[in-house]
Amino acid sequence: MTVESTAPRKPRRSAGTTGTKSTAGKRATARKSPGTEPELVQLLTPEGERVQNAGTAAYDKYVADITPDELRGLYRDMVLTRRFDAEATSLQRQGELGLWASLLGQEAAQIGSGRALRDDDYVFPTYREHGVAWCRGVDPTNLLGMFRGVNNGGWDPNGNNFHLYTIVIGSQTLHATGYAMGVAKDGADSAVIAYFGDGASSQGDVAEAFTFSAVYNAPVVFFCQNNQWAISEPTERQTRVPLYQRAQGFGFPGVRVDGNDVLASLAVTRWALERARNGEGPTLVEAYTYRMGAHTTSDDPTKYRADEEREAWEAKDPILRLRRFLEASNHADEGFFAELEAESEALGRRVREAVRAMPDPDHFAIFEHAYADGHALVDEERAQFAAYQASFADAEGGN
Amino acid sequence: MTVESTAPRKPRRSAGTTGTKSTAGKRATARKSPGTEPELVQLLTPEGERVQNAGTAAYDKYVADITPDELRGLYRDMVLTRRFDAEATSLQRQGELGLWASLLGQEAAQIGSGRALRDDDYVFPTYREHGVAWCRGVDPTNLLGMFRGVNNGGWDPNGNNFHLYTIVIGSQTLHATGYAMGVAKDGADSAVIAYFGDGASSQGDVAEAFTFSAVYNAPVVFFCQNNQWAISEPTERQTRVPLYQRAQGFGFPGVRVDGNDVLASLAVTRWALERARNGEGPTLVEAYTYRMGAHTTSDDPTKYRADEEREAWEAKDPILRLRRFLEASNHADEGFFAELEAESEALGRRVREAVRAMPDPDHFAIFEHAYADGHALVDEERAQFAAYQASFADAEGGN
Amino acid sequence: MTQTESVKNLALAKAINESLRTALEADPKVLVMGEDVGKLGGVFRVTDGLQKDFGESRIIDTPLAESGIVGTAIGLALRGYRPVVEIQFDGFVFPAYDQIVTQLAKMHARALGKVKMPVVVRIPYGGGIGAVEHHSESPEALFAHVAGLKVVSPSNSSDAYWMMQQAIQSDDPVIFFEPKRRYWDKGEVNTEAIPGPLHKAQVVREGTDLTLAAYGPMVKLCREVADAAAEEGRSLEVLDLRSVSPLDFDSIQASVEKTRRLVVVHEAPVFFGSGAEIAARITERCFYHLEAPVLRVGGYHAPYPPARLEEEYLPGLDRVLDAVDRALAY
Amino acid sequence: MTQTESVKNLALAKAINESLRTALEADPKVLVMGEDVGKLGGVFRVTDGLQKDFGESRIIDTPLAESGIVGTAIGLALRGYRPVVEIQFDGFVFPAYDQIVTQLAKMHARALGKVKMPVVVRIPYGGGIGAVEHHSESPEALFAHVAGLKVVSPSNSSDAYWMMQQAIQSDDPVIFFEPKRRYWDKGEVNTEAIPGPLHKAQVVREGTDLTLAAYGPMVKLCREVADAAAEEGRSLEVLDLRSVSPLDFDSIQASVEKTRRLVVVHEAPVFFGSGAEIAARITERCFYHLEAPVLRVGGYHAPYPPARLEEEYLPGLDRVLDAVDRALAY
Ligand SMILES: Cc1ncc(C[n+]2csc(CCOP(=O)(O)OP(=O)(O)O)c2C)c(N)n1
Ligand SMILES: Cc1ncc(C[n+]2csc(CCOP(=O)(O)OP(=O)(O)O)c2C)c(N)n1
Ligand SMILES: [Mg+2]
Ligand SMILES: [Mg+2]
Repeated sequence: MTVESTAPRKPRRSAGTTGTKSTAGKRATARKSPGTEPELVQLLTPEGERVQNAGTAAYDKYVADITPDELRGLYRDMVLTRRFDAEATSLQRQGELGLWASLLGQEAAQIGSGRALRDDDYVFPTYREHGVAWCRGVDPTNLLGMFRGVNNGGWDPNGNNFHLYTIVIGSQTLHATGYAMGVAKDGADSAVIAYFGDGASSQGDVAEAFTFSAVYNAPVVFFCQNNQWAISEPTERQTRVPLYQRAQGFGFPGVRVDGNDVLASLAVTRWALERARNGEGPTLVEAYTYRMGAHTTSDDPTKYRADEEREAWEAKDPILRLRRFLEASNHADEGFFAELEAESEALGRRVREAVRAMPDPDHFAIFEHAYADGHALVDEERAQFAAYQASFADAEGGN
Repeated sequence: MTVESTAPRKPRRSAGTTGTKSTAGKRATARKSPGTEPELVQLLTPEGERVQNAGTAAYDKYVADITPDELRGLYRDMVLTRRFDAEATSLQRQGELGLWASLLGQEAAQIGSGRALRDDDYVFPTYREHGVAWCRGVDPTNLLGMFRGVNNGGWDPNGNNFHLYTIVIGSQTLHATGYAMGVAKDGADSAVIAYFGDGASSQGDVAEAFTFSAVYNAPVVFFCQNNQWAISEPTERQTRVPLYQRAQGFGFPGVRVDGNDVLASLAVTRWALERARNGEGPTLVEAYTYRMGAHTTSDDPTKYRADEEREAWEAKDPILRLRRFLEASNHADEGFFAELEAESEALGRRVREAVRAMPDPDHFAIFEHAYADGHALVDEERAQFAAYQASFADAEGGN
Repeated sequence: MTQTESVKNLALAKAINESLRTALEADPKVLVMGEDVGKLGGVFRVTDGLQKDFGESRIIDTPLAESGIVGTAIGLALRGYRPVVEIQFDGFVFPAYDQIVTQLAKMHARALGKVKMPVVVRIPYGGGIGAVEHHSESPEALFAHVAGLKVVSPSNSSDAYWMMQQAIQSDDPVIFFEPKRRYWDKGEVNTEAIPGPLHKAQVVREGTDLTLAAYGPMVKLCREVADAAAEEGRSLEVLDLRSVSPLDFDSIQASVEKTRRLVVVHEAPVFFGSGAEIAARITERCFYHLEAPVLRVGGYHAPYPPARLEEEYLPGLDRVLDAVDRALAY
Repeated sequence: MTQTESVKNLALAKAINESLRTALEADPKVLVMGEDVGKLGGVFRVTDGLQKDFGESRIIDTPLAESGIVGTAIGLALRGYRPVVEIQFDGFVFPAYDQIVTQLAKMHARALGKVKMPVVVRIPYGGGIGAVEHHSESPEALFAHVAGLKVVSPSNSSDAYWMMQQAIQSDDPVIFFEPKRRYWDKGEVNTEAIPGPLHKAQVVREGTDLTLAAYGPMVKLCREVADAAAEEGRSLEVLDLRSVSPLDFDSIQASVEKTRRLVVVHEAPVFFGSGAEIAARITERCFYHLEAPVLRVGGYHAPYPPARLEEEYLPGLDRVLDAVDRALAY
């Protein structure tokens, strides 16, 4: 790769970004795996062993009293989220959805952080936070409307304190910051969490969100899922140092957590939320994870990344890891897994049926919510549209 | 002030940014002076004494062989720049200029950094870099066109490798980064320097410039003059940690230099430029200084800051400091100062006369440079305009 | 309060200031945000004294980042606040353009009506004050084209006061263009009179021969044009449009059906400007009434010129009269 | 090269790809920049294979930041490069809007002509592909209103190839709107034919009863409308405008003086859209020729709807025919 290290090097560059030609394969192997990242907070190894050391000390207490029931809950959330995600992917293949953005591989980051939240906290997602939505109690079928093309989101954000999916990269980090400023003004002790990706970290809006939240000491957690890719661009195209370090220069702490470790994601997010509630202001959490699938169903990752990379990450699967832990610690038996399997299938069926039953919007929906208080031109155009539509009805009636 | 420290505090915030009411006076005294800033690189004390210690070690070599002649040159640059600036301010009062943005107090930061540059380096200024322009050999009267309202800049940036003044805060940092990417592509070992203010540090564009320059390892120096104010807003409204620290999270070094110390500004900028030339990529230099005057001639700082603050900074005057050093080290005699005084007066006269002689632009200049390759509508409007103008001439001729 | 106490003679900037004060007093959810809006009271002193009286929590000096200002205002609106955001000058709204166009304008529709965006974006706009680059622009068309936004511009102190009241009460985002060259013009404001709707045009001078339609800073000019034309025996009707989105086509149509001629005047470049939309739609609505094409007077298709050329660039008395003559000559 | 070798049947996206390749080969200063333009070849594969052949120094995958992309392209242009920048989708150009409007458009004028800004901003635009929000917009009016920019949109493979050549050769910034729903439409490209000027409209079908004016994706629709109308015995002329700034009013005028009726079709909302400017100016130029007001068919004043409604939102055969009927009924 051609991204330079911060260490001095000579001789001087010859032609900018042209460097040694590297193949995707070489890149993949050169890349560090999360287990070897020194700065990574990890509580469960890929093998499902509980880690406790100097690096985890600050976070252990946030999961110290976690019950087997809660652990099974986390497992269930991840499994059902993955099942929902797989169903959506296949619904897209069947033409029921126009597009789908899979979260495959990111379940631990999303369920861990999502389960750290209180009901009165507020979530600002990107377009991939299906697992967080699940934790908030958003009906999964609600998420599918925009991907089916029947609406642009449309659920009530205040219903579950889960804001609409935001597609313009980075925008929602400012909304989250503003919302958090409002929380502070209200004297409430809720917290706000803003999700974004490694690619998004480059957007000016995200930096401005860091600035505003720091200056106003807003109770917001910036939760960056570094899934290694922004469509076809590896994280090195966005930064030459680990992303969690970005926060420091804005005056608040950043931490990198193993985003494939649901326990660590839960603990670190709880810590960050506690900071927010305590009036200590913003925190950046970088969840180090991997986008196992394509960027969306429109994408073809074989164009830009090697299979080996994906395979290396498969060994760190977030669900497998917790399953190993549950099994080794006898926190879950065969019955649990079997029941969950059935529940999973039922969920898939329910989603499938709900999507197929989703009606196309009425044509007049075009004009429906352009404005809250109305707009003369919209009224005029709606009337013209009605007359035009009626002309066909007339014509048909006349035949 | 209401900006929170990064240290935890309890009880929790009650109403966001509403804090204890503080007067401008209290603020001023609470504020640290540059001399007491632990992180500040300083080579000359306000009393004109040369500092050499662990903190200066990395930079001393960049001014180790500086000659008395060069020192007098720096002094001369600062004095003439200040004289020019004062003349422009009074020309504004006389109605010859519509506006002026004074650099008073920032001479050392500008001359120190400006004199660190090579001819083939390229400068991207804000609207206040009159001292840097001076170092580049830009005719000072060129700078006045936009403030008089006869053009929007209009000098040839390639004439002195000094780009046009940029008013939209932060924009030019991206231009500088792109230019530096081009330098690297060309395999040249020139460097680029982008000036911006403490206020500008909040703009998304500046963060994006940091990202691009880091990712492409562009040979650019970001030179932030933290003059403590963005119009009426103190730097605490932009950041809660020192600005130089911003760089680290983007993967390149930042350093805070005493911006009222011309020698330190020179040394630190030379170091940063050397990094750029050596292929080590971007550097952020925060020059800690003070805007002694109003934001512009339209501004009234008595509305928002206390006289005491300005007075405290007067003791750290950049010119006085170097004069003390020159005198103490016998590097300059009375004759030098007297001659400079005369040169100064001559410069003032020349500028005054040049401004007064500056013709108003021809009316057709409106259409002149809208496009390089022409545009049919501009041609049409120009023709209409000509006909319209001619109708008055006709009318007058007819009377 | 007696009738006389509620009628004040205020400069336009002061009328906005009073209107903000009234709104801040009436509703604790109203906030004022922007660069230098606090102690300084804004570079035009429109927010003068507000921070002193309402505190730093409600009159918020922001970091220097327009996208951040609008983006956090959106978040505050989602939390139930009603932010009134100041953009320091017209030319500095563009860093916020993305947040305005893709978020502020569309959030209500995206949520199928389940959230509202009561955000006012105040923008001092237009030329005529001899300023440097980026300080004299009229970008209203760039907002009017965007569905989800409302765009208004008062021309006098009374409208400035009342339209700001109405904009703050609106549950839709309103881009509020303030005619900065008129900030110092005084006019009567009755703070108790019940005003007409925000988006309705007003006939500010009746006439029979031709209609002049304008908004914001150009209304005063059009009145002067009408005075000058009257001396030549021509009766011009002057319409203060007040709202650019929606445009009050009914009122324009009513006037044009009477006068049969229309000249639209704005500072913004003519090309793709408000005049184009008005001309197109009024020609459609009044095709058989118009005796002349709708003519437009505005800026040229060139970057806003340096101050010493702005008089030539901006519509002035003679240029509007010239258009009036041309329209009448058909 | 023989005649036959230089004539190829190419999809519109491929024609742009070949045009970029030609430009990259001809001039080492030409660069391609954008998100995913490298290995992936762009989400529409328009830059497919270019990085492989021209290297990472010339085909530059950028950080995910549109303002940064355009801002650094400006800097590269100042250094003597000719960047061709890709914005991934229409709805993502807005973070770059400030750099485009305040810097790219004005730099040449600011320097009194002493620097040039040969930057091409490629934007796949328009609807009809069933995409999610922000992926189907037509923001051309927001650029046409801005002096200093040129705005073009090809409708077919040949124009796509040649207009890209000309845009890259232009010393002015060109906003190059690519009709994404036509990317896969094939057409003949003669890579040796000398094309006409970039900003000239073309009559793509002659007719006598009414002129249909369109650009980009709507040209194909207008041809279909003309076919359908022909079956009803009506002779429509179809004008491919090709350039939105400047607009080729001379060609429109010439056509309208013949047909006396004009309907303008674009996907963008009608309100403040290209049709408004065309209607206003053509009405002025052809006041005594027009038998009917200029009618406009375009998007409604509402946020671009979800995919399942876009067919109702976008101009289609029936809606344009309806406008044609209305115009002919005058
Ligand atoms: C402003 C903007 N530019 C471009 C896009 C197109 N786009 C959609 S997703 C994406 C990559 C995002 O990467 P990242 O932030 O890492 O999130 P991830 O998809 O990996 O979850 C891009 C470029 C967009 N949605 N918004
Ligand atoms: C995008 C933008 N927003 C607002 C302004 C108005 N403005 C001009 S200078 C200034 C303050 C700049 O402060 P700083 O960056 O510290 O530079 P200084 O003036 O202190 O040199 C502001 C807000 C602007 N020029 N551009
Ligand atoms: Mg990613
Ligand atoms: Mg400053």
